Amino acid sequence: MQLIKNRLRIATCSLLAIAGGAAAADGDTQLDAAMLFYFEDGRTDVFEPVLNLKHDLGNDQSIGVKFVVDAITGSSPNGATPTNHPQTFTSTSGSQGEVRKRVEVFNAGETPVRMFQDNRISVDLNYDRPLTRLLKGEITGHISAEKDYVSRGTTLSFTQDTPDRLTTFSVGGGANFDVVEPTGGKPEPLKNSDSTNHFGNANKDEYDGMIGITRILSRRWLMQLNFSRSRDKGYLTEPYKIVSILDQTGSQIYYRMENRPDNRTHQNVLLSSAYEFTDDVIHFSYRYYWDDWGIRSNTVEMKYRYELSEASYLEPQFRYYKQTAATFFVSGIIDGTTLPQFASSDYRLGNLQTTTYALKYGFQLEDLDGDFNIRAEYMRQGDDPHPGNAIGVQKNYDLFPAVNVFIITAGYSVNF
Amino acid sequence: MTVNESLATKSVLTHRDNYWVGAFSAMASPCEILVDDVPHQKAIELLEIAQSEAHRIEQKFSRYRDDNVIHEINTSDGKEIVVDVETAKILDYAEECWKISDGLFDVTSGILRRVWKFDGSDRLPTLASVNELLSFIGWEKVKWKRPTIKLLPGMEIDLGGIGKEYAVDTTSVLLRKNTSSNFVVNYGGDLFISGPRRNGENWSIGIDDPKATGIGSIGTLSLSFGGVATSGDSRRFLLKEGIRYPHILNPKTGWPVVGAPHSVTVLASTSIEAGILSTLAMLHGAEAEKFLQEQEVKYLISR
Amino acid sequence: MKTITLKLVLLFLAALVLFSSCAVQHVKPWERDQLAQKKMQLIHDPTENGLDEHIYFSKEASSGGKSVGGGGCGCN
Amino acid sequence: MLIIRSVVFIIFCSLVSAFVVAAPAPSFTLPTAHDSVAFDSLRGKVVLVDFWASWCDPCRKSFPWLEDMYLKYSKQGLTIVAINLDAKRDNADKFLAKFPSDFTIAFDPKATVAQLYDVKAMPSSFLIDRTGNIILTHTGFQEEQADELESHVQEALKK
Repeated sequence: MQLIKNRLRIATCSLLAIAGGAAAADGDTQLDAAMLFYFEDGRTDVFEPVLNLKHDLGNDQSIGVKFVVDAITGSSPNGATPTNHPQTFTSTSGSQGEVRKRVEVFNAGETPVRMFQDNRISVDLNYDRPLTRLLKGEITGHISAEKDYVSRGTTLSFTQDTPDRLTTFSVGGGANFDVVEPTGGKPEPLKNSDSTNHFGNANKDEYDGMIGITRILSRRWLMQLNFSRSRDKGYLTEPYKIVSILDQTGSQIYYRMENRPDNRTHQNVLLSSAYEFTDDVIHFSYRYYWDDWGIRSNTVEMKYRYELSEASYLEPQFRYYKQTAATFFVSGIIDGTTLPQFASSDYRLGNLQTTTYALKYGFQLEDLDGDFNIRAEYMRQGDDPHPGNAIGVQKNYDLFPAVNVFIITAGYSVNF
Repeated sequence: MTVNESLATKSVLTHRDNYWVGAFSAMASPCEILVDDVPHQKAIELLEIAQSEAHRIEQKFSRYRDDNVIHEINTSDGKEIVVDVETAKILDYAEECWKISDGLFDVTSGILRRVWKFDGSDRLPTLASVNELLSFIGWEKVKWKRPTIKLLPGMEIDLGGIGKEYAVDTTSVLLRKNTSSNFVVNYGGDLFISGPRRNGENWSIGIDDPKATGIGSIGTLSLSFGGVATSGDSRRFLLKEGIRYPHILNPKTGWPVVGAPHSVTVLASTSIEAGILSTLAMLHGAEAEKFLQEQEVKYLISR
Repeated sequence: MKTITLKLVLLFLAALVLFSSCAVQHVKPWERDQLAQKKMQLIHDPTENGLDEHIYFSKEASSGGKSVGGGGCGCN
Repeated sequence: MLIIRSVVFIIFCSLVSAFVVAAPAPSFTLPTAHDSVAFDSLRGKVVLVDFWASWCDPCRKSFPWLEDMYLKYSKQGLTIVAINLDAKRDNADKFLAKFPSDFTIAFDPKATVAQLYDVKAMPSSFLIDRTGNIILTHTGFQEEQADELESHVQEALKK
């Protein structure tokens, strides 16, 4: 039995609200929580809960805090190409003095992968406030940490409405300062993977700038055009990825550590739009990306929110992404030829297409405040398994085994 | 000064020991506000706010007036009456209190005063006369659906049990909006304290009954925050055949609660909560202490 | 290089059409009922968007575009 | 260049619009829930005309404040007319169920009065003195500005 005192407290709050106003207003804290489960080809699992709180401070100011935890176990391709004989990798994993050696053997034709396990925690803070009647400012701070990587960043952005509030200009800038702490130290670039020395940590800085314009086109149509440019400086190499060194027949002999430029400038142009039919809403966006590593990409994203009832909707989502390879992407280097300055066999720098289909269902419950949603998502990455630049025996193997990912996301948001 | 100003609008503001005391009279009680150091002009303004709010509530909810919503409801003779938002909120509140007290708190029980005169004599009313009144008592007989109320002919409602405490709380809300200094609103012993003094000390509030037992101090309460209210039998009773019938009536039986304390003072978040809890404690008679202990509130009881 | 210029010119033309005032209805302040809905925000589910961005950031070579900043992981 | 010029222009505009105006308030007659309200019948009173809609977030904050103002100042001669601009009456009624109010609610689904008053944002308030002149316009709702608006109301009531 609830204490009389407590029930009285609740009743009194709503009674006295009249002296401060007519009725209990909506809560001024917004909570968004979500959980993501990611399954990649039975080899990588990710569990990622998110908690996002936004509190209205009054006078149109608000602060927000977001916590994300990322628990990953699994494996990803280490860069080695499939070849005509078994490949053996020895990895050491150590924790608190106890060192374990782990030997992994991959059969001829198999794509070698490297096991990993990581937990990432990140915290974001943001604060926004009006500066004049039409100008708003927002400042954010970010910190995240995982076993071998720490990131700190900040952004500052402004939006300015025109007096008719039909157009909004936005401008923002940010800086990110990251520290890469590879297990055992960072390897020497393009050194033989068996004889490379490892030493120390490395830094990576990123500077971003963005301008945008958002326009109300009609009572039901909103469109935005953004241009952004970022500059990455520092250690951009993946410390655990390798490149296969091949003989004239394309058969693997040994490996070298990969090496990437320590500078990267990239740009995005993004056009996005939201349009409402009678009740349903279609979201569309197109992004064009290019950088000085020679990568170009096109992304199309579409979401259609179909209203089932006042309290539920169904939202099919579709995304298609296609990129061209970085100039230094190789599927292997022939032994004896001059070593290039930069080389990587990371499939994410090669020609690549990603297709994502998702279906989201949003609903409300009668006895519980807030909005719920659940989303099932299938994502497939792939490209030509037999690219034209394959060498000798490589032609016999699937150089790009498709990546299949199944994702479930559950979300909840409530005002209190 | 104009002559037509009635006594009710008179107020006195004095400055003492770094705080202001503004006193006036409303709801048949001495009222005062204490405000921690603010400029003189501000103190005048706050006193005006408090006074006009106390009078507003008195005029709106007193059952002794014939120009307010309570009069309209009590003379409705079984007709539906549409009430304003504030009254609706109070009726909702009265209904909720009736529910959570299992019928012990009932704003329709005021008519019992027609047969009970607590004058120290032995003149108890007849069982029949009390029972006759009981058919006009009980919130369950009221048809209340926001914003419409309908009483049975002969029924009345009386917000006397919460009006003064409500006025304390609404005044406090208004004062809080108009000053960042802390203050005490004290309307005839029901009070609200908004926070500690600027020098960090608590406010000392004198209480009527030094014989009270319960929390700590005797004679004065030292408080920094919260609402306080006292319910009592005003030392009025009937005495018959050695049994003392105090001025505390159970709305369900129509009879006094034998064994009730002389007074109960309760501390809660607001004055109105303290008021309801102290009233309920009185109605629990000999078990008043037990009830308050169960509710985990601070209290003073005088027997 | 030529295709980039072409694409930029096309986008610029699109922008001109979009943002020149003649192509636009003058939506009055009291006609913003549809646009005020959460589902009409360009990023209508920020939490979901954050999760998606994180996945694509770690699986593709391109990143960014929607908002300033981001990144900050050594995703394998 | 275009963008820079626009930004400068916009900043200029937002500074200019902070001015206080004094002009005769347009007259109107609008339906209320059971009756109607005519602006001309309010002559001699201080009137706060507030334009609002159910979908407007700041309106949820301004409504309790308006109720508060009404309770505090109606005795001294303040009239509040909150003009609803929802296209669908249903939505307004749902909002009103959540925010019950004692002041006058009028309905202007075609926004004819809103156009007369040249409403620039939601919500917009117009404070009209006893002689029928608009003495203050106010857009949006911020707690800090509400206190300022209240002091203007107090002043208008004294005249």
